[in-house]
Parts: sequence; C-alpha cells; structure tokens
Amino acid sequence: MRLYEYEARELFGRFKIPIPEGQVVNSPEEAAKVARELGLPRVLKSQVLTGGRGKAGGIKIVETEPELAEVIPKLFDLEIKGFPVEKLLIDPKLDIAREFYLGVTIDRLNYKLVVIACAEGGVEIEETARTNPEKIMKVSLDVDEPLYSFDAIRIGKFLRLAGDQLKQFIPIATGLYNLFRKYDAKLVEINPLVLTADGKLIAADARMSVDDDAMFRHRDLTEMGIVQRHEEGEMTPRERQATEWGIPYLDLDGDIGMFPGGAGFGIMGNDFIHYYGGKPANFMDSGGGPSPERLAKMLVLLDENPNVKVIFGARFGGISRCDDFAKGVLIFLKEHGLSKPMVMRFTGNMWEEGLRIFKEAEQENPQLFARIEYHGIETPIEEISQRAVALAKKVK
Amino acid sequence: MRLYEYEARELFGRFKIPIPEGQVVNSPEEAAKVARELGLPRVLKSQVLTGGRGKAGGIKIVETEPELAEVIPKLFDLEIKGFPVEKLLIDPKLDIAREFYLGVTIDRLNYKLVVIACAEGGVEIEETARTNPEKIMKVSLDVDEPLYSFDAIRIGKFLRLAGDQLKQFIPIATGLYNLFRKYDAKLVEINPLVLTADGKLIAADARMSVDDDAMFRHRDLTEMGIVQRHEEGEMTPRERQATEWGIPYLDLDGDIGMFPGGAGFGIMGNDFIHYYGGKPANFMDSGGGPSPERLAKMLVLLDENPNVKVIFGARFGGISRCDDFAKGVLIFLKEHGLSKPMVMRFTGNMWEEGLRIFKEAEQENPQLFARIEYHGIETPIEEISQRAVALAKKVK
Amino acid sequence: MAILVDKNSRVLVQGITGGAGSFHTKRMLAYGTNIVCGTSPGKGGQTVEGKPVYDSVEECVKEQGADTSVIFLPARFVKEAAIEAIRAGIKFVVVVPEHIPIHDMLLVRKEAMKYDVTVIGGNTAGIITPGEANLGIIPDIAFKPGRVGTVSRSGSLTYYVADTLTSSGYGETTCVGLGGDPVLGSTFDEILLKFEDDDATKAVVMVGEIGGVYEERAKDTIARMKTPVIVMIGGVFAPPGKRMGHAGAIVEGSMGTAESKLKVLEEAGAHRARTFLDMPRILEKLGV
Amino acid sequence: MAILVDKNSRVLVQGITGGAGSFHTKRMLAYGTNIVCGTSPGKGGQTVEGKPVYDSVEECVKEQGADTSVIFLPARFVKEAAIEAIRAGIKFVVVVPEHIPIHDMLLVRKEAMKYDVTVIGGNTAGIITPGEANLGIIPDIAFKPGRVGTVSRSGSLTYYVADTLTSSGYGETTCVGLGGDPVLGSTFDEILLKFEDDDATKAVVMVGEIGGVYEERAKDTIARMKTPVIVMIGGVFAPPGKRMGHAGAIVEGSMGTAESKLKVLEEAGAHRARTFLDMPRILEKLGV
Repeated sequence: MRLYEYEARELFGRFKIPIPEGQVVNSPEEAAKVARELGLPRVLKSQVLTGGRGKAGGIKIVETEPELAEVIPKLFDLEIKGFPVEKLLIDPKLDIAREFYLGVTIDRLNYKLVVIACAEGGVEIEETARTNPEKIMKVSLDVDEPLYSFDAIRIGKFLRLAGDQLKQFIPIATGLYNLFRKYDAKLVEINPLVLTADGKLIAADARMSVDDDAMFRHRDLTEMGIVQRHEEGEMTPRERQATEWGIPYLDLDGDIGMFPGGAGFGIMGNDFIHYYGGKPANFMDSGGGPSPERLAKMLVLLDENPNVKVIFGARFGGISRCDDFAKGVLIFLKEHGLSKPMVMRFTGNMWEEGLRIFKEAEQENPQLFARIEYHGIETPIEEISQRAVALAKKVK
Repeated sequence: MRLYEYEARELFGRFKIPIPEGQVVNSPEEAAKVARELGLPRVLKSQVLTGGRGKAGGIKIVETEPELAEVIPKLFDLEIKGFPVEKLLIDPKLDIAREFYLGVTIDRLNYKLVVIACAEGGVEIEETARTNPEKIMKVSLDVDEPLYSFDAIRIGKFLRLAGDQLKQFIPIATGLYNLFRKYDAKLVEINPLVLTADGKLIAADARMSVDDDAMFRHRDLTEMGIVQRHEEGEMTPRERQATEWGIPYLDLDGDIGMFPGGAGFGIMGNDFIHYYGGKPANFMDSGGGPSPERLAKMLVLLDENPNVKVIFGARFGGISRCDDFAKGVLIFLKEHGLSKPMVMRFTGNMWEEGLRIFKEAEQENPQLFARIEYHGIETPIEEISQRAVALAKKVK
Repeated sequence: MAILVDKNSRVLVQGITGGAGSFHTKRMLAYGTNIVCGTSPGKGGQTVEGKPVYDSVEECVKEQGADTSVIFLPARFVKEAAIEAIRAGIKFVVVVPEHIPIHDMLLVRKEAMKYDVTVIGGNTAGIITPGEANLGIIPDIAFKPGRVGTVSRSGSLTYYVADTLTSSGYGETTCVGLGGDPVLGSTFDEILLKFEDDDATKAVVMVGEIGGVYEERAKDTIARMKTPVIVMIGGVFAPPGKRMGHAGAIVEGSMGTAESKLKVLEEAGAHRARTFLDMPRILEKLGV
Repeated sequence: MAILVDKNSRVLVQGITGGAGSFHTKRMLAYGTNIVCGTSPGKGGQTVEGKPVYDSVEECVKEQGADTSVIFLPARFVKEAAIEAIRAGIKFVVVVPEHIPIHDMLLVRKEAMKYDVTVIGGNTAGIITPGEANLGIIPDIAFKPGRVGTVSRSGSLTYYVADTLTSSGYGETTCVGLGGDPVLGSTFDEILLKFEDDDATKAVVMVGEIGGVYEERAKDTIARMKTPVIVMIGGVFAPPGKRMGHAGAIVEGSMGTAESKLKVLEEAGAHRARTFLDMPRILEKLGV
C-alpha cells in the first residue's frame, strides 16, 4: 500500500530524516494563502499515489505572484493516471548542489532487505542501474539485523560524501532503514536526496509502500489516516464497484467474461482464451473459499458488463467447495437472471454435491439453466475454453 | 538503579502485564480517603527502595475502619533500612490460589539474559533454589533474541499452568521479557505472580532495576519522574555529603582515613590495613581522572571526620595524573588545612611533576607539610600501610 | 518413492482446534494421511478427530514423534508457529494461510535455513503424495500415484495439471504447492532438486506465473538436472505488473514478466507447455 | 614473546581526534607502540600526531593493515565502535571507556565470539607488553620486560603488581587489564589460557576482587594449567555487596564474595598472595 508523499514525509520526520519545511494544503484558496505566507519562490507538488507526476505537470516551481495565481487552479484540475489532485505540498525551493538516490526494499530472490544508493539521483536511476551497475551500491541485510552507523558510513563514502556531510548522512541512512523495518515496509525511497548549496542534506522527495498484510500491527498508521487503498492506477466504474464488494477485478478489452476459481487459473485462463483466438473482457479472483453470495456478485459484474458476450466459468474446488460454487450460481440465476450464454466446468472438493444441487434445481426449473452448459472432470478445461471462444464468435 | 514498586508497576501495565487496581498515595490523609473510597479490605504497601519491607512491618492488610485509622500513621512513621516511607500503594486484597515466581536478569557468567521461573513464589524462593534446584526453570537467551510465545508456553507448563491460565501466562512472560530488553534492565521480578481463586493471573508485586549507564536512551523514564538514585541502604550524613559532591564514599567503623586512587586499590588497601592490624574509617573512590578540586574535597571529608586519626594516601597515576593529585592536596592544605597526620605515596603518570610541585610548595611554606610524610616508588605500599597503622595506634 | 511427505510422515496440525484446522484434519485423515496430533495453546489434553491436542509442538515431537507440520492459523500467528515448529525439530512445514506479512516470512525463511527445514507457503493449497499423504486443502479427486512430479505457485493449477497427468495415465509422485504469497518459504529450484533426487519421479512439471522472481531462480538448477522439466508460465497475455519504485527495478531487473521467465527456463533446457494438454504430448515425446 | 600485543601489532585508535584519544595516542606513541592510524567519522583525511585519520575501521584495515584497536569514545558509542572493529577484521579490541551499558556489552561479546575476536574492558586501563607496546592509559613507570604475566580487573592494582614484579627483578611479559565494568569483554580464564600458551610467561599473577563472577569462572582453567598462578583477591574485609533481587542469588549462587573466590581458586591450585610483597616470595618458592 502506497503512502502519499506528505504521509511518508511525516514518518521521515519522526525518524529524524531532514525534510523540507513544507505544508500540505487541501484547496486552491488554502494553497494561495500558505504560499504567500511562506513567501515565493515555492515548489508546488501534487499529492497523488502514482509515479511520473513530474512529467504529467504535477510539480511546478512558482517564482512570482501571477504565476502562483495561474498555477494553483491548474494543479487542482489535474488528473494524473486517473488520480485527481486533491492536495498539494507547498515546499521551499531548494538550492541544489548534488542529488543522490537512497532506497530500501526487499530482495525476494535472496530473502534479504537491501539498501540501495547511487550518487546520481533523479528519474534516470533505473537507466543508470542498467547501463552502469557499478554506480549502484547495494547492501544486503537480514530482516532482523540493524543497519549500523559504520554501514551508513560505507554507503556515504560510496556517495563521495565526506566531513560534516558524511556525518549528516549517517542518521539519514539508519533512520530510513529503521523506518522500513518498523513499519513492515516494502519500499522506502528518497529520490532525490539533495545536498543543498549551503551543505545540508535533505530528503526532497519521500516515497513509501507498506505491506498491507502487516497493517494489523501498525495502528498508529491508521490513526494518522493512512488506510487500506489501491496501490496505483485509474479505476473503471466496474472496477470501483468490484472493489466496494471486495472482489479483485480488472477490466480488459475483450468479450469473454471470465469467472474463474483462484488467481492461478485466472491468469492462465486468460492465456488459454488468447491461444484459442478469443479475448477476455476481464480478470477476476474469487479469493480463497468465497461465499455463495460473493460468487453471485461476481456473476452480476459480468452479466451487466455490456462488453461481455459469453461467460466462461471454471472451478476446481479446493478450499472453495463446489457445493458453495453451485449455490452461488443458483442465487445469481434466481435473483438476477442470466442474460448471456455461459459455459462452465467444475470439479474437485464436493463436486458431487454441487452437481446434485444443479440437477435438482434444473429439474425444478429448467428455464434457469437454458443458457448454461455445465461440465465436470470428464471434459478438459481446454475444450471448455475453446467452446467459450466459439460461442463468443457466434454471438457477434 | 532500582525503581519503586509503583513505578515498575506502571511499566508492567504498559507491557500488558495484569496488575492489581491499586492507587499510590502521598500522605496519611490521602491514604485514608482512598482506602475508604475503594472499600475495605485493602492491602497497604510501603513504597521503599529496599527488600524485606514485609518483615519490617511495611505491608499491612486492613480489614476494618479502626484498623485503617491505626495502621496508616504507623506506616508513614516507618523507616525501613534507612528509607523513610513517603508513599503507600493501596491495593485490593487478592484471593490467592497459587503463587509463582517469575523474573528476568543477566547471567554475567555466560553473557545471557535469563528468565527464571518457579512454581513456588514468595520470599522462600532463594532457599528453594538452593535446596531444590530442579524446582527452578532457567531459560537463557541472547540479548538480541526475542522470547517467543512458545518459550512462554514451555515456562508456563513448567509452572503447571494449563488451559486458559496457560494462555494468560503467555503475554505476561513475553511482556516481562520485552520490558526488560526495552529499558536496559538488570532485573525484573514478579514475586509473587498470583493465581487468584477465580482463575486470574496477576502480578502482585513488581520489582525492577535498570542500568544507570543506559539511562541516556530512556528519556521516557526520566519523564516519568524516575531519576538517578541510590540503589539501596541508609546513608550517614557524611555519605550524603559525599554523594552531593559526586564522590563514592562509605563510612566504616575504623580510624584510618583512606584516600586511595581508584576503586581497585580502594578495596585492596582496606584489606592491607586489616592485615597489619588496623581498621579503615571509610571506603572511597576518586573515579577516573579526578580534578584537583575534587581531590581536595575528598580530603575535607576525611579531615572533618572525628573518627579519623590518620590519613592514608595512595596514588598510582594512570588516567589520574600525579601532578593533578599533588595540586589537589595542595589546594586542600592551603584552603582547609590538615589537622591530622597523613602518610602517602604517589607514583606513576607525571609523578616527577607531582614531586616538583610538592617540593616547591614545601620550600615556600614548610608549615603546610608539617604533618605529611610522602613517598614515591622507592617505598612499597605495604610499608606505607604499616606506617599508617602504627601512626593510628600512636594517636590513641 | 516421493518427496517431502509419504505414508510414514508423522504429521501434526498447528491450529487443529480451529474451524479450518479441524475441517481439514478430518479430510486429510480420510485420505489416509498419518496425522498423529495437533496443537492449540491452552487446549492441551483435548482431542480432535480422535487425535490428541497439545499446547506446544515440542510435546508433539516428544510424545508423538511428529516430524511434519501443517499450519492452519490466522496469518498473524504464522511467524511464531513456523519458528516454533522449526526449533522443535520438525523437518517440513506447510503454511496454508495467506497474507503472511512479508517481514515475517523473511524471518521464517532465515530460521528454516539455519535449521535445515523445508517450509512451503504461505498461501499454499499444500502438498500431496497420491495414495500416501495429503497435507493442506487439496481436493484429492484429480490425483493418482504415478511417475511425474509437479510444482506450482497456484492451487488451482496444481489440480488442473494433476487432472491432466492422471487422465493421460502418467499419474503423480508428489505435487507441491509453493504458495501464492509474494515471499515464499521455498523456491522452485529447491523443490526441483528434491525431485531430481527422487528415483520414482521421471519428469517434473513446473507451473509458474507472471510476477515474482522464483521462476528465474530455477534456471541453473534446471540446466544441471537429468530429470526433464516441463514448464508452463501463466500471464503471457496479462497486462504487465507495476514495478515497485525504482528500487524494485534495480533489485529485480527484467525478472517477473512471463517472457523473461520462459526465456531463461527454455534456455536452461525446460520444455514449454502452453496448455495442460501439451503436457502428455511432451511426456510422450520424451519417452517418460 | 607476549600475549595479545607486541611491537608488530598494527594499532588503530578509535576516537583519535577526541581529547582523551589524542592525548593518549601521543603517550602510546612515545612508548614505542606501533600506532598506524585512527578513526573519527567525518574527519577522514586529517592527521593526529602524524598518523592518518579515517572515517571507518574498514579503511584502517585496508589502507594501513590495522589488526588491533583501542577505543577512546564516549560510552554510548562503544557498542557500534566495537562491533565495527570486530566486523572489519580487527582481532583485538581494547575498550577504555567506563560505564558501557550492560546490554551493549552483551551484544559486543556475542559478536566477538562469532568472529573469534578478543575484547578487553570496558573500563580497562589497557594492556602493556613492556618494551613493545602500551595500549590504553597505563603509566609505564612500573613496567619492565620479564617473565611473569598479570591479569587484573583494576588499573591501579595492575600498576602495583608490576611495580612489585619489576622491583623484585621478575619483570612482566604482558599485563592485561580486564576492566572494572560489571560485564566484561574477556574473562580471567580466557586470558590465563593465552598466558599458558606463551612460552615466555613462567607464572601468572591474577588479581581479582569482591563482586562479579569472573574469578570463579577461572577455576577449571587454573586446574588444567601447567604455568603456576598466583591469586590475590581484594575485599576480604569489605562489607558484603548486595544481591540483586532473588534472581541474582539464583543465577550467581554464592559467587561474588572474596571467600568464595579464594576458596575455589586455591582448590584449583592457585597460590594465594595477601599483599604485593607476597608475590616475589611465592615466585621464589616456585623457582620461577
């Protein structure tokens, strides 16, 4: 879960990492007032949960009053990769002598925490890492190991810091690392870490992502107003609806509605449809052991999607049982009704019971099942995928 | 540095260790008021920085109003091992089913933290440890290792706890251990840890000592009002005076005033005097590299002590230099004057310079040195010790 | 033969008294899994499905000779439960719960390495050695004893692969679910090496997917293996995942895409299957 | 021969730019100690007494081949300084400052064990190999090269013992100050073993005192040593120290009194000296 720059910066401050004396504002009026009070020139930074805001025009240096009056409303009207700008940070303009990159993240390959530093900060850091890997320093540590001052000194010297600046760097590096460990972070980055013309190190930007799965032990973040949120990207109305219902869902540009069980086959089923010449309309994950009600809602999302021509269902019951699956489908059929052809297969845990539920309901009301073809273990999933592609082509 | 029970208990509470719903009071009036409000019976516990307060009558169970009126002033008049009672804890009377001992301390021999538990709590625990060591469980851990829940369970089962009580015990043990580590403790003890008749575990007593040398990183303790203080024991007026001057000093019952350099020879010189048939009047430590002014004050303490018949000085200059030593003696001689015979030896770091200072001053004013015999490396310290004993006997 | 579990494994269930724990204990027992006991602190002395419950893993090892553990506990308790099992002498730990905090899993991994213990998961469906033992939440319908091993990050794909291998007559030696969490107790290469050492396993099917770096880690192992490896990677047509900051790109480079995974694994000698039905075709060609 | 330091030791001073650091660097150099450099973060590039200053111990090892360190820093910085030295490859660390937090010293000790490094102190006067090297704050007046090793918790007693050995013609191989803090980097037994392995050391004087448990730790070592050990314990007539809680009594038992120390050490074969002048008498008897 990504934090806003101003939230990350507040945490930086608590860990004694020097930050600009900026202020967050929530409206154009407040922005103008604060900028005038603090005095120009100022840097106005849009607060959005995505990268690339600089390129998108979300950061403006304002030198004069007329500029200020012009820039503020423009920033508040911006939408960056689908994120509307609702807050600005009003920062001092730093007199920059050098820029560095300093970050901490997780090296999953080697199961380590890794501190990364580069003497050339800014947006080109990834390019530098590719073309001149020797310019990047990586220090790997176990998750329960501290970063000592002497580790920080080693990094600082790699950044060609010396004297007082090297001493300033020590608590920045150890503070950033301690912050990372304290809050179960996945990423903390200072890019750029600025050395000002008068010799002060200051974290000019602050980026931080924490592990959603560890939020239960960080009540203080919740108290700061940092609540569960999407990592990044614009959401379609349907994606927003799905999120409200707690269903991981992504719109794609095809016409086959994917109703899979589990994220694994969710991803693979998408490939299968492509292999057989079709295109899925969505990606969806039921989560482990979904309730019948939740399954019914997943079907509602697909049935009401005008791009969907046919629904492709697949369930291999593990922790999610086939009887619950059948019940969910039945709730959908009875309460909402199916307006499109659906082809599906289910097998695995409690599949006989699922089958029994379907057969009984069909006997009672054959109309409900008029648009459904259902299969069990006897039919390979590849065949079902091909059938879905064929049906979608027929509808056209 | 030892904490008061009520201070330790506050920290216990912060670490989720269940504590009785007690209240601290500062005067007999407040005690009476609070005890009445809370309702009888109550346990009144004197707050003093020493053990054995139970035997000294510092803990009273009060069942009735007349008892209360009688007991409160008595407790406030108490002095336990030299500590006047200035605060009471007004506790509920617990209905005790079982009592345990649970403590954490440092095993210096093996460089470990050690958690100690015994199914038989109370004051007899040391006796139990001696006679039935198998009744004591010790769990050793490195200083940077956590105590896990499963460690706590192992200890709890050793205490023959089961079911809900075992579950209650887990956060008590891990909390106590975390508290110990968090505050650089030398000791935390719950004795007794009580199991009440209705099946609740509760820390009926709370004892804690923290490392003075680590107080710099525990500002929050200082903010709680926990400040540097004597570990335990009554102080004589002279000891109080020395403490004010920052000089480690202890009155003994002999007549030779000990003016040693360093704690090592301070202790050994005491033995020497005894070996040669004398008795020191004090123990004193100059600390590393004392200033001349401090040395002068040390001599004032001895010269003004009516029990002292002769002063025995010894200095082997290391970090404390002999020139400073000579200067300190000189300040004392000039500003205060010596009223008793003094025999001394100095050698080591800068001893020639010290000697020069003495010679010069003696030449200038031989009167100052009328009562002093001073020696250098040529005379063994044993001889000087014998001389001090002989002089003391002569004075009598 | 099999890897990691068989009929002689002495299995303990951590969290046996909970809803999922007791439900799946019954299922696993019904399959014939040799579950000997379970833990639930404070519930020592009870029984679940006729099996004794203890307060600690230490007792399970001492009293029942447990050597294998399946964890059914809320995610926040997994770190300590896994470390408890590792330190108590358990040699194989299956972490079924999902959403284990990443920092916790890093610590579990460190302890596992120190004590030479294999941990799979979190968020794994489990592991099954058909006809011998079934640990976790795997439905047994698709599995039959045979000669192909499987290893996958996804539960559902494990089932589909086994279904295919079973219906085409190959059957399975052992099927391992690595788990779907971002940081896992074991990696593909570690499981592949165990299959390589297993005489009964004549080929291995490895199923990966877009994201993460554990598929790429397997390339050197596959290059050195005598046992043939079939690889299937999901997400060839998935929208590319987002990188986490610059740091993510610096640490993981180009790893994580389906292309990157397929490229390095095919270069190492793995045989690519696009669909499940490709698998028996490849096995036949390989003469397995 | 000598133990721990000699004229070939390449000594670095941690905190060389501070008041005590620079003062004693000058003194140590004057004695002939082979100080090659010092550290002071942020002051790399300066010099003190003609010796280069670096930002880190790592550089001292790399650039100057430092293998021994003396720490002159405020107590709160000692933990990291010592761990830095240990991890950078220094093999012997002398901690001069006093009042090191106990928990810090426990961690330093753990790191030292892991990397097989000897640490002495905190609160030690240091160590001297007469005529070769003097590390710490020891005045050199009383020391002369010779054949007896000494180890003591107290600086002043180290001086008195050496004074006696020197004036009686025995002289010293190496004199080690263990330090006066409650938890120490090294213990008597560890230093005694080094003397046992040193051919030049014909006898060892061990001076302990009331309190603590490190004297008692030496009993098994003394029993096994061929080199004779003279022991002197201060505090026979001192008022007994206070026990810290019941826990202190349970962990340390009857250890810590002068009687307990003398009893176990004499039983192990050590020769007791009451005063310094007893020492040459005992040495003569032993034919040293």
